[in-house]
Amino acid sequence: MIALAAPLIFTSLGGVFSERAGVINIGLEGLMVIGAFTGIVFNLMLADVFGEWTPWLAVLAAMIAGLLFSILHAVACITFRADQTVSGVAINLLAVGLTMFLVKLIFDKGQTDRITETFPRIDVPLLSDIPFIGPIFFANGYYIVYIAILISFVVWYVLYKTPFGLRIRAVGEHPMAADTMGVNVTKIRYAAVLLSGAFGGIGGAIYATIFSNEFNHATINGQGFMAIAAMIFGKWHPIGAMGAALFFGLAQSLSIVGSSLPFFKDIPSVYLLIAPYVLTIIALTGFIGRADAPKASGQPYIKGKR
Amino acid sequence: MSKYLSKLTSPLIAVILGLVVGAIIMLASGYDPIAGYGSMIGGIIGDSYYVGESVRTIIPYILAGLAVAFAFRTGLFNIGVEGQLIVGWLAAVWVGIAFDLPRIVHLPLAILAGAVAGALWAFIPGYLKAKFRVHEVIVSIMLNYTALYVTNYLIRNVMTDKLDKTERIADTASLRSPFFESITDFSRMHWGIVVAIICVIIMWFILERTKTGFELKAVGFNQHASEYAGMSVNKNIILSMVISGAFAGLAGAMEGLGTFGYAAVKGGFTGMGFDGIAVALLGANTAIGVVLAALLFGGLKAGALNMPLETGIPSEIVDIVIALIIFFVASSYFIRWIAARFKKGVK
Amino acid sequence: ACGNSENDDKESSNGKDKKDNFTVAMVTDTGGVDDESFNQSAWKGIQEFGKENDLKKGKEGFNYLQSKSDADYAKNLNTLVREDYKLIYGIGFLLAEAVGEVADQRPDSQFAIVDTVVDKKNVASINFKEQQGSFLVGVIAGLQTKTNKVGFIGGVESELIKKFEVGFKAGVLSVNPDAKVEVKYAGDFNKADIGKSTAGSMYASGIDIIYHAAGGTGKGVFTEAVEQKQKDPKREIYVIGVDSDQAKLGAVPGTDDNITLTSMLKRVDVAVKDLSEKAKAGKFPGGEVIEYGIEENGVGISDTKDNVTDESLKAVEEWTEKIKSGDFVVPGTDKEFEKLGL
Amino acid sequence: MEYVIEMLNIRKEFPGIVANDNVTLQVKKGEIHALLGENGAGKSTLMNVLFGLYQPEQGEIRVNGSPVKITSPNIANDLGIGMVHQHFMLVDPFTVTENIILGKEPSKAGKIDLKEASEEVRKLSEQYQLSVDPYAKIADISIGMQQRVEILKTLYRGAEILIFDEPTAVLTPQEIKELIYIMKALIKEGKSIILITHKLKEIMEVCDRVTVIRKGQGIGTVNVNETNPNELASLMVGREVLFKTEKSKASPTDVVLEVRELEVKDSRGVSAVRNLDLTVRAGEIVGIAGVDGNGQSELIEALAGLRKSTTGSIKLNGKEIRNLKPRKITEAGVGHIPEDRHKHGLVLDYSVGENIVLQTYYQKPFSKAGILNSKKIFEKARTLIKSYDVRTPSEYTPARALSGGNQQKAIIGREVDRNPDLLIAAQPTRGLDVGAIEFIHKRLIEQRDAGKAVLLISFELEEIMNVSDKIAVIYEGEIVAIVDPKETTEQELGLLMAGSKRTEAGGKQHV
Ligand SMILES: Nc1ncnc2c1ncn2[C@@H]1O[C@H](COP(=O)(O)OP(=O)(O)OP(=O)(O)O)[C@@H](O)[C@H]1O
Ligand SMILES: Nc1ncnc2c1ncn2[C@@H]1O[C@H](COP(=O)(O)OP(=O)(O)OP(=O)(O)O)[C@@H](O)[C@H]1O
Ligand SMILES: [Mg+2]
Ligand SMILES: [Mg+2]
Repeated sequence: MIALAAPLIFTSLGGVFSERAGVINIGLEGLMVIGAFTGIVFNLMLADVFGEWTPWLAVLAAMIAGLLFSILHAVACITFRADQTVSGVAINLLAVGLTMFLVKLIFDKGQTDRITETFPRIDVPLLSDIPFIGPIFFANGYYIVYIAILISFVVWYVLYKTPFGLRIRAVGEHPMAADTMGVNVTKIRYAAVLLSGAFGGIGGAIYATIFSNEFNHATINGQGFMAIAAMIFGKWHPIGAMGAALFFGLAQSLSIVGSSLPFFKDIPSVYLLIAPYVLTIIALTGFIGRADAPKASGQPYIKGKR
Repeated sequence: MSKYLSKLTSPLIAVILGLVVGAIIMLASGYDPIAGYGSMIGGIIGDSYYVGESVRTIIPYILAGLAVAFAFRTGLFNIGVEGQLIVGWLAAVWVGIAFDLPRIVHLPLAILAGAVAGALWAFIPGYLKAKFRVHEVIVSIMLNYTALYVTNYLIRNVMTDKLDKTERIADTASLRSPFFESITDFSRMHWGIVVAIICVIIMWFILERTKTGFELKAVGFNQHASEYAGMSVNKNIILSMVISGAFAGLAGAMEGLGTFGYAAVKGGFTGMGFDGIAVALLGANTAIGVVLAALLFGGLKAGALNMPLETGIPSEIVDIVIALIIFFVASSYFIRWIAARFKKGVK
Repeated sequence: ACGNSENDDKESSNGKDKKDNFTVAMVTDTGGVDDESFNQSAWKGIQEFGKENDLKKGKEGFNYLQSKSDADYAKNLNTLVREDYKLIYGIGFLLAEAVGEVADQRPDSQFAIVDTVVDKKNVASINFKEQQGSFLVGVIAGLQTKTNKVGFIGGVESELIKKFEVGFKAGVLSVNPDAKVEVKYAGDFNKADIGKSTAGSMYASGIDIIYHAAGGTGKGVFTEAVEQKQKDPKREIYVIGVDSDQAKLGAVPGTDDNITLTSMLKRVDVAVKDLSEKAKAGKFPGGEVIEYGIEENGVGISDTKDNVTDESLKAVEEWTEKIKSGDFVVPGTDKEFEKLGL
Repeated sequence: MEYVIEMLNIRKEFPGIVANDNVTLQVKKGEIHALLGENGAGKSTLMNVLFGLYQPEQGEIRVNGSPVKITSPNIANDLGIGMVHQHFMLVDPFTVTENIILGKEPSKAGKIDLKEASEEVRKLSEQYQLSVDPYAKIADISIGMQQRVEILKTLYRGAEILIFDEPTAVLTPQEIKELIYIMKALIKEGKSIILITHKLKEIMEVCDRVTVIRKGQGIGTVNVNETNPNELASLMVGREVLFKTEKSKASPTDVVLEVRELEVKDSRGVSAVRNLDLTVRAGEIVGIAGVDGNGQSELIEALAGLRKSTTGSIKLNGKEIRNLKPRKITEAGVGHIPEDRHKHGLVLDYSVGENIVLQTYYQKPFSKAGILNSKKIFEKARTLIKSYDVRTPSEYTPARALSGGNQQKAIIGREVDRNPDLLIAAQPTRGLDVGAIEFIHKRLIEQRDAGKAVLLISFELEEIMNVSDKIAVIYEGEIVAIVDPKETTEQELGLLMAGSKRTEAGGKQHV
């Protein structure tokens, strides 16, 4: 039931990397589009070769595609000092335009064919039998959801325990300080943006593989922005972002499951539809409170400029 | 004059570069770029009908662009233009249907309703940011979805009895004009263009000429110094969102009272709010810039429809070109760098 | 009136043989011409009409224009008028306003709208009795459910989708009064994820057959069923497709299983072709509403019936007769359904 | 003679300006070499060239006699050059240790070995007696400790040559003493130091030689023991400078500001100002002396309306102004030169002209019926720019592009021009050169002589002693003593500021 969280987790982790290094990435939506497209096309073309491994390899392919595509954002923002928001918006437009152009070129229609190799469904032994929680979290799930949660801990480890992570965070807070300490700001920012591309690509591929089974112009439809929201909600922290993504996934599925629960039956469906969004706002206002972005995010680093 | 010219050079080069790369993509995928651009231009200004339709396309882009730009100028990122636009649309149509008034009252009232609805919808993230320091970006993203579902619900359950769209607005609330129709061969060009231009002037005037604008910009640049100087930071944050939302609501009202004449249940976002971000950024967040960017953006979008019919080129090529142009504008440092190289080489 | 000079230009440059051809074109809704749904089906009808009348795709034969947003409908219709197509279709109820408006502006052109009614003398309205087809698949579902629980997932709640829902409910309850039909609307025709999760929660609650009328959202229903079947091949769960034969969406990879029970066909192609021929013959039914039901071969069930039992097929035949003969009138609205008292 | 660093005929240009023109700097091993010059003379630029942040257009750099190309801070680090920047280069949310090891992290199997790192930091800090808490977050420690962290950063990288860019501008007198002690210790360890400072006293105290630059040009190098502050000042400015600001005796009249039993809490909710009484009369300058962090910032903020006070009263000309909105307080007649000119004083992206009307933009003649009159605004700006000697290309230049001294002059011009009854000046000369300081002091005294009340808050004892007519010593949020500057000494003030009450004063006094 929380499958919806998996793509959000990956993508918001990508956002965490990029923004922690001081590069705003509004282009996550576009990176997901690239990932979804690549994942589906790879799946369609190579399902015969790889069999049940196809979706996993497709995710890898999408990761690489997302990474490559994010080079554009990196070059624009880091090397050419572009306004990061503008570049991100361009990434989003370009991703949809390019992939749909290719879809029409390859498939000669408005969407791809449908994939047949998808992720297997699993029940987590024992845990899935727990009443109430079991069916929501552990029954009929996907490995990839648990992998996503695991990866968020890995990202946390990388960001907070390794030299690379220390440098990423330093570059996002005070690039000049990092520079004077011999940290190559450009290199670190490139690495972080490319990582965000890779993660966004993974997120897109997972979304398409699990939910739409094909790629069209509406496959990725706001999930990238939801991932950004999850990232901010989670205060730019990998575990926080993961938690926020799970919250969104859960709220979303409650709005679906809810309508069949007796208590909710008589409530007009619109309340259930808007519940995830309104709940998020209330949560932010009520107990999450303010969050500050990494200080240097949004600013190109120009040596010697104060 | 030359100052303005030089300001225009790098966007101009960006546009040319975008078109060139677009042409290369067309060539590489086996299409004829000249035919492609030809049919596109035909779709923009081919005859009076297309001119009228292009103008109509541009109206909401100008207003959505102004909304985003206004917030940006005052240090806020209003990603919620989409939602504000949707509620503005519905409110304007509601007034257009519910009242029976002479045109001179009805039309302004309906337009005002759109602005007010958008403003109120934008008030929420503004208030939450001012009061609780909640990030306006998430709140407005969440409110976009909320607006979509709530307006759909209202249309289906309150304004109609389970129908997909409202009835048509009264003629007295319509922006349509027989005059425009007659000179543009039944295009849907409407008086909204005048509203849009007035808003452009309003935005410029507020920001550049009034004390309110002085405060709004100051708060955007430096909250601490503004507070020190006796300005109310919270009031200005809210005010900025409200004005921005009013522009967005007007964009919706133009669609409701001009292009469509009704409000329909929406399967998804209109996309105009997000395009507004691109328009604002392309126009460097200035009033005049937004107009030029909307001209380009709306023109290309309007012309794109013509491409598949005449040449078989997928209209997505235009999205690619637009994205590239935005890229090149953003990377104007790159263009200046090239230009400097070029100059040196010439010397 | 004012555009005359322009039109003259066009005609002179387009040559004269154009006048001989009966040209047709359509404007899609935002779903696009290859939506695997009614746009595609309509385009299929137009292509067939073209083939039979020796027309080529293009200005002198048949064509379509794709709409990228709601605002494009009127413009696309107008463009086709300016290209002088003799009959212009607006596909889908979303185009109703635009067709009405353009029809007023261009009284000399002929238009047709699908799935709704536009009351203009130069517009023919093509409607389907979806409730009839939905009723038949409802009969199958009612007879074949093991859990006595079936589900219906609609896209966006509307008059049109209501016909599917009500017809289906009536079908189920007519043959199986003990059955429960759970109805859910996704609120969107394009959200496969919502379709998927909704189906997931329905199957989890013991529902074993789901009928969807939800476009792209419905694809998620198929995905969910296929994945559950893959995980547990013994599980008996089914999906009933809509509009066209959706059996290929239900194939379970690596097995011969297919979780598509059947599909409710809505033959937009048949209707479009039929109307085009009428118009070509000079019998354009302007101002009329033409309803395509079981009798007109406009709705029905799909040819793929591998999962349908003989008993069900027999029941379907019986009910088809009753409906054709007028002995039974399938309800199409909540009110009619209540009157039935099931 | 052995030079560790030689910068020969360095030229560095920025668009439209030559920041360094044929500057030569030669540093001997084991010396403290001062670099002296007015604001904007090009000192920081020269050091940034040495540290690899800028590339010079011309000139040669030699380290230990051999020519080098320093194209990045990394190379500078490798050459043993470390720099403590004018504006600290510290990552606020990081701990002390993290800041020190950044870029050269000891790690085990890919994981930062924080234990070893902290150990090393501890060892270094013991060796050089630079006391720091390795686990504290930068945001939570004092400026003095932050500076020690900066020094440790360079030592951690094995720097032999240390550059200090205006290290004392932000320090309290106590901290400055400690820093001087540290520098001397570093020299004993065989390091060499380049010190930038505007405080001639410091140069005379610790430096061996001093190189002077004026407007980007190298003026020359002199031995400290062969010169005196007056000579240095005139070398630097190009004219005679008066150190002791001339002023007549004060003749205070009516009470303008009266603070009684004021309590203000800081951001963490702890009382920073408690039971504070203070009176300032028209025609006098009251200086508040105290070590940083004793409630000065909170007091000023409460007076200016930027922070709510919990109890007490603040009266201006007899009217209660406590907890009014900043604008009401301004309009009641309070002028305020804020402590942090970038944060509170200016909207850096606004033009100088717009900044000049930052508080008055809504009044006539600058706006009428809500509409700005830019002609009047920039006219006013031109007048003030002229009378306050703000060096700026034009009134339309963004404030960001001005040097700190000129930014400060613009702020002072703005505040004084409003003709407030009470002028609060917080750290008005921080980081400014002697010429600018002289100018600002003159303006403050002019205000006094025009019958205004002036409240001066400064960490510089010299400034307090020179300018004030009365000194109130603040300690832990309380005024612990009122002294007459003519009857006290720096030693006595230092003791009071450290919390030892003057014996004969006998408790708290009202002013
Ligand atoms: N990044 C830059 N861009 C353009 N001009 C600069 C830049 N940095 C410095 N300058 C110019 O170089 C000159 C010297 O500046 P520098 O920072 O070296 O002065 P300084 O002697 O350190 O002054 P201060 O005593 O105020 O610290 C200034 O007049 C300034 O105009
Ligand atoms: N981004 C910049 N663009 C143009 N000039 C700059 C820039 N940054 C600094 N400068 C110039 O550098 C000179 C000195 O800068 P510096 O930071 O040393 O000033 P300062 O007077 O010491 O200020 P502060 O009070 O902040 O210490 C100034 O004259 C200023 O004009
Ligand atoms: Mg300096
Ligand atoms: Mg300085």
